[in-house]
Amino acid sequence: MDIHEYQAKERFALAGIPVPPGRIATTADEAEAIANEYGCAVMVKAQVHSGGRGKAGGVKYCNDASEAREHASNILGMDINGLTVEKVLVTPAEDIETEAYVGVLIDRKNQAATFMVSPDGGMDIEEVAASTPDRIRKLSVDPRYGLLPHQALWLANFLYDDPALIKQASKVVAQLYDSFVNSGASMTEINPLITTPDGEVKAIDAKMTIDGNELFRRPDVAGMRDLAAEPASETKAREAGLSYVKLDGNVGCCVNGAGLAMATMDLVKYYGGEPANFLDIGGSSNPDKVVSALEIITSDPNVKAILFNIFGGITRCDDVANGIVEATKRIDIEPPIVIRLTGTNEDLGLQILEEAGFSAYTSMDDVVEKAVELAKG
Amino acid sequence: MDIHEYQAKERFALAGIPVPPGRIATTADEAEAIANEYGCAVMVKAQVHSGGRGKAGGVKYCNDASEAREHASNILGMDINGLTVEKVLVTPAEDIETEAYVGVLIDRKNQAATFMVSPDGGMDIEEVAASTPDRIRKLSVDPRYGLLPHQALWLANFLYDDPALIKQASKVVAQLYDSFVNSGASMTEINPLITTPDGEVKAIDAKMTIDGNELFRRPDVAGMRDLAAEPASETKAREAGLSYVKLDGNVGCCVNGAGLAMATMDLVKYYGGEPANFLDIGGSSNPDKVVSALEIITSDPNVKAILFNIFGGITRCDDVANGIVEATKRIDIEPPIVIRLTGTNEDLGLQILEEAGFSAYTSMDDVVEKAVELAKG
Amino acid sequence: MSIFIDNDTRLVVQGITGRDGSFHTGQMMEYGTQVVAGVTPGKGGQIFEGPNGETVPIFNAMDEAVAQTGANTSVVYVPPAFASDAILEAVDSGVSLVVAITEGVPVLDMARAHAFAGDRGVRILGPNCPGLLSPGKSKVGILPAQIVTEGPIGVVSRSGTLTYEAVFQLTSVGLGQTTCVGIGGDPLIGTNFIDCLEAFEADPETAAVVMIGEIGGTDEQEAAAYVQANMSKPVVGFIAGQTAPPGRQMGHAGAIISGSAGTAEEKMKAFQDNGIAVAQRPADIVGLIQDTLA
Amino acid sequence: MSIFIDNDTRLVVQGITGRDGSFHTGQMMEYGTQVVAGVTPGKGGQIFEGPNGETVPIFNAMDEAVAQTGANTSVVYVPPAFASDAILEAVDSGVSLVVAITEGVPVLDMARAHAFAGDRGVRILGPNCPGLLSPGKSKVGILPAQIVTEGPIGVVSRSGTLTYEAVFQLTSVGLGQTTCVGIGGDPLIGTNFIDCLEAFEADPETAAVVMIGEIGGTDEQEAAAYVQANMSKPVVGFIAGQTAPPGRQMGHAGAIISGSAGTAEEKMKAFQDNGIAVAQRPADIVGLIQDTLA
Repeated sequence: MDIHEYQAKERFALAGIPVPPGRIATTADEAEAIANEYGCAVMVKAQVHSGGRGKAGGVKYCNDASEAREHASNILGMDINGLTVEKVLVTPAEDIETEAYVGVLIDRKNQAATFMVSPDGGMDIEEVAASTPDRIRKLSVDPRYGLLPHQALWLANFLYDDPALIKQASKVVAQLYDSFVNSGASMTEINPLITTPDGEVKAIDAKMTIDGNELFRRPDVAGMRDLAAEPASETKAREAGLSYVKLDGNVGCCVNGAGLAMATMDLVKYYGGEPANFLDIGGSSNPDKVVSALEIITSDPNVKAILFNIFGGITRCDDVANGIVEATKRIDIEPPIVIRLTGTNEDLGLQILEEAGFSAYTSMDDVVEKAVELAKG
Repeated sequence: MDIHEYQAKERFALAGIPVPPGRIATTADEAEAIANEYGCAVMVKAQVHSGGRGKAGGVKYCNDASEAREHASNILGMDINGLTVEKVLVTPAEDIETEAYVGVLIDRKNQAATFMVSPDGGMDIEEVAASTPDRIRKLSVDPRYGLLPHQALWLANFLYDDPALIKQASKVVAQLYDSFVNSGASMTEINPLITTPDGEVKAIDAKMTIDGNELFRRPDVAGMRDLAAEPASETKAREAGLSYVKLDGNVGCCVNGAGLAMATMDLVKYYGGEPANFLDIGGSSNPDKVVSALEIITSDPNVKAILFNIFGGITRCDDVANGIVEATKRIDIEPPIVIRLTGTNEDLGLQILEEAGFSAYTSMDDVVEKAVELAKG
Repeated sequence: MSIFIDNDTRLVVQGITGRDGSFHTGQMMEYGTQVVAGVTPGKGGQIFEGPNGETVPIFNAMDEAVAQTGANTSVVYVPPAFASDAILEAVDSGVSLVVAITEGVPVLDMARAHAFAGDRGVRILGPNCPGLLSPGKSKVGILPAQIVTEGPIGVVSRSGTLTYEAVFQLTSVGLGQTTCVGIGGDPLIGTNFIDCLEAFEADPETAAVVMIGEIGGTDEQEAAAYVQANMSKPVVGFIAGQTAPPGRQMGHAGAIISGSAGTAEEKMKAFQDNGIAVAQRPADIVGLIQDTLA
Repeated sequence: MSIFIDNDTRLVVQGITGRDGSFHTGQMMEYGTQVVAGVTPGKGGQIFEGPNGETVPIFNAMDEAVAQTGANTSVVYVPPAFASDAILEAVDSGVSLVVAITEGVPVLDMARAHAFAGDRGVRILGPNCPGLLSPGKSKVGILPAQIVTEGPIGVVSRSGTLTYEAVFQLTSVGLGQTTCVGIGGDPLIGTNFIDCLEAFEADPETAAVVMIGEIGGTDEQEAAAYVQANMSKPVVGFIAGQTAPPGRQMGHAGAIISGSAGTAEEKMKAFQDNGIAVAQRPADIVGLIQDTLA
C-alpha cells in the first residue's frame, strides 16, 4: 500500500526525523490561506501515488501566497500518470545547500531490510545506481541485531565530511530504520535529504510503501489508505478479497491463481489482444466472489469480452461451474463470456456450463483465442 | 542494586503482569488505615533487601485492620538479617490454589538471560534445584531473537495443564522478560506465581536486582534506590566512587583493585584476624578518594587497625604515597595505620611514607600480620 | 527418488484444527502422506480423525509432537498473525523441513524467521506456497493429487495454479514427476529455485526440470546462471507476467517489477542466455520437455 | 611464542583521544606495541602523538582504520554508554581480537555483543579487564610493563592488581612470562579461563600456567575439569574471596556468591580435585610454580 508524501512525513516525524512543517490543501483557497500563515516562500506539492511529480509539473515553488493559490489551482485536478491530484501539500520552501539520498527496502537476496544511500540526492536512485554505482553505499540490516550504531555511522560517513552533519545524518539513518520497521514498510526513501546553509539536515521529500501483510496489526498505518487515490474498482476488489489490477485493454480476465492470471494476460497479448485487467479470484467456488469479480470487470467500459480461466485443483470443476452459473444469473452482463475449465471433475463442470449456455473450453489457448476474437468484435 | 518487593511489583505492573494492589506504610497507623480501605484480609510484608523475610516473622496474614496494625507495629523496626525494616507493604490477601516459580537471571555459561520455572513455587528455588531438579525447566533467551512466543509457551506448559492457565502464564513469562530487559535487571523472580480458585494467575511476591551498570540510562529505575535500606557507609562509598562492603571484623582494609582487596581480606583471616570491610579505592592516587575511604573505614566503631595494601602499577608508588600522606593530614584518625606499598617507584614511595611517620612495608604478608596484631591490641 | 519429501516423511500439521488445516490434512492422508501429529495450542490431547477413520494425535506444542511421534517435517496452516511464530517453533523443534502454506505473513517477520532457520540449518519452504508433492510417496501442502503421476520430471515454480496447469499437461502426455515444488510467491522465501535445482540435479530419478518463474526479483536470473554452471540435466523455463505493468503487485507480494528490474523479458533473456529452453506459452512446455528427452 | 598477541599485533585504539585512551596509548607505544591507528568519531584526520614523537593517524570509524592500516587487533577505552557499540564496530571491522578495557558495560549489552562476536568468529577479551601483555613483544591494555619479563610462565586471571601481585613475584625470582592475560571481572566475558589454558597448552614456550580466580560463577570449576582432561602442562591456582559474604558484589560485577554457588571453597576444591596445586596465599604461588618446574 502506497501512502502520500505528507503521510510518510508524519511517520518520519513520529520517529524523530526532522521534516519541515506542512499542511494539506484540497482547494486553491486553502493553499493560499496556508501559505499566508507561513508568511514565506512555499512549495506546493501534488499528493499522488506516483513518481515523476516534478516532471509532470506537480511540484512548484511559490514566492508568496498568491503564487501558491495560482499553482495549487493548476495542480489540483491535474492528471499525473493516470492519477488525478486531489490534494496538495503546502510547506515552507527550504534553503538547500546539498541533496543526498537515503532509502530502505526489502532486499530479496540478503533477505533483509537494506539501506541504499548516496551523496547524489534529488535524482532517480536507479539512474545513480546505473551510471555511477560507486556513488551508492549499501547495507543490509541483520534482522537479529537491527541497525547497529556503527552501521548508521558508516552510512552517514558516506554522505558528508563534516562531523556535525555526519552526526545528524547517522541519527536520521537510525530513525529511518525505526520508522521503516514500526510502519511495517516494504520501502521508504528520503530524496532529497538536504543540508541547509546553517548546517541542518532535513528530509524534504518522503516516500513510503507499506507491506499490506502488516496492516492487520497496524491500524494507525492502515488508516492512512487514501481511497480517493486509487480506482474505485481496486477498492472494491480489495474489499471483496480479490487481487485486481486495472489495465488498458479490452479482454476482461477472471482467473484463479496469480501466476495463471499473469500467464492468461500474456496469452491474450500473444494472440493479438490486450488484457483489460489482472484478476485473481483465488481458489474459491463461492458465487459471491464471482459476482464481485464480474461487477468489477464490467465496470470498465473498455471491456468487450470476458474470459474465465479456471483450473480446478483441490476445488472440483463442477463446484466452480455451479458458482459461475449462479453468479451470472444474479447480474446482467453485456459482453460475451467464454469459460475455460479444466482439472478435477472437468467433464461434469463443462456439462453444467454448456447447459447454462456458456461457451466452455478445456484448452487455455482455445479460450484465449476466442476471447480475443470476440473483443475485436 | 536491589529494589524492594513493592518496587519490583511496580516494574511488573508496567509490563502488564497481574499483581495485587498494595500500598506502603511506614507506621502502624498507616498500615491500619490502608487495611481499612481494602476492607478485607490483608498481608503485611516487611520491605527489606533480604531473603527469608517470612521465616524472620516479617510477613503476616491479618484478618482485619486491627490485626494489620498490630503486625505492622511488630514488623516495623524489626531486624532482618542485619537490616532494619523501615517500610511494610499492605496488600489484600489472595486465595491461593497453586504456587509456581518463575525467575530470570543472567546465566554466565550461556551468556544470556535465562529462565528457570517450576510448578513447585513458594519455596527456595535452590532447594528445588538441589532436591528435585526434574521439577525445574530452564531456557536461555538468545539475545539475537529475544524470548519467542513458543518458548514462553514451552515454559508455561511446564507449570500447568489447564489451557486457560497456560495461556495466562505464557503471557506472564513474556511480560517478565520484557520487565527484566526494560528494567536493566540482572535477576528477577516471581515466587510464588499463584493461581486463584477462580482461575486467575497472579504474581504475589516479586524480587528484582538491577545491574548497576544500567542505571546511567534508566533514571526511573535508578530513582528506586532506597538509601534508608543500606548502611550509610555504603551510600557514601558509592558516591565517592569506591567499592565498599561492610563486614564484622576489626581490621579495616583499603586496597587498590577488587581481586587484591579480596586476597587481602583472606590473608587477614589467614593470620587469625577478621576483616572489617572490603574496600577498593581503584587505581587513583587522588587524596580525596583516600580521605573518603578513611572516613568510611573509621566510621565503623569496630575498626581497631587500618591496613593499606597498594600495588603501584601504572600509577607510581610515589604518587600514591603522596596521596595517602596528604589525605591523612586532612583528617584525624584514631586507629593505627600500616601501609604496604609496592611496584613502580617503590623505594621512593616507602621513603615518603616513612618520613611521614607511617609503618611502611613491601610484603603483603608482613603488613597483614602487623595489622592483625595491632587490631588484637 | 524425489527431493525434500519421500516415503520416510513423517508430517506434523500446525494448525490442524483450522478450516484449511483440517481439510488439507484429510487430503494429504488420503494421498498416503504419513501424518503423525497435529499441533494446536490448547487442544493437546484431542484427536484428529482422518478420512478413513485413522486418528492423528493433537499436541499443544511442536516439541511434544516431535518428541512423541518422531516427526521430521512440518506444514504450517496457521493464520498470518501467528504464522511466523509457528514457523520459529517448528524450526526449533527438531524437524528438518518446514512447509509454510500461509499467505499474508509480514515480510519483516519472515526476514527474522529465515535468519532463525539459517542459524539452525533447517529448510523452510515458502511461505505463501502450495507445498510439494512427490508422486506415489508423499504430499505436503495443497497441491491437487489428481493431476500428478510418477515419472522423471522435476517441477519447481513460484506459482500455484500455473504449476497445476503445467503438471497437468505433463501428466496428460504421460510425463510423470519426481517432485513438484511450489516455492511460493513472497519476496522472502526459504527455498529458492537454486536449492531445488541442486536437489533435482542430485536426484538420480529426475531426468529434466521444468522451472516456472514470474516477474519480480532476480531469482530466475540467478537460477539461470546456476543451471549453466552446475547442471547436467536439461531445464525448460516459463515466465509469467510479460504484460504486467511496472510498480504494481500482481497478486503475489513478490510479483512486482521495481523500476526497470524484475521484468519477464529480462528473465526470459537470462534463461535463453544460459541454455534454458523458454516456453512462450504454457502449452509449449510439454513439447520442449519432450524435445530435451528425445 | 605467546598467546593472542605478539610482534605481528597491529593495534587500533578505540577512544584514543579520551583521558584513559591517550594515556595508555602512550604507555603501549613506549613498551613497543605497534599502535597503527586510533578511532574517535568526529576526529578523523587528526593525529595522536606518541611519547617519542611518533604519530598515529586517527580515523572516524573502525572500517577506515582497518582498511588503511592493516590493523588486526583493537583495544576499547570507550566509556560504558558507548562501549558495546564500539565493540560491535570492532567485531565488524575485520580485526580478530577485541580487547575491551571499559568497566561498567551493561551485562545485557554484552550478551548481545558476545553473540555478535560468536557469529563472526572474533575473539573478545573482557570487558572490564586489564588486557594482556606478551613480554618483549606487545602490550595491549593497561598492565604495567615494569613488572613483567620474558620467560616460560603463562598467567591468566580474573583480577587486575592481584595479577600484578603474582606477576611481580614471579618476575622478582626470575620467572618470566610468555603472556599475562586479564580475562576480566564481569559476569559475561568473551575469553574465559579455558580459552587461555587451551592457548597456553598449545604455546611451545609456555612451561607452566598460573590461574587466578575469584568468587562467583563456575568458570574456575570448568577450567579445572579442562585442565585435568586436556592439559599436559602444570597449573598453579589461586582463588580470591574466601572471606567474602554471600550475595554481595565484591567490586567486580561478576564477583558475587549466589546462594551457595560460586564460593572460593568450592573452586579451591575443584582445583585440588583436578590436579591443580592451590596457593593458600598469593605469596605461595611462586613456590608452587618452582615446584612444578623442578
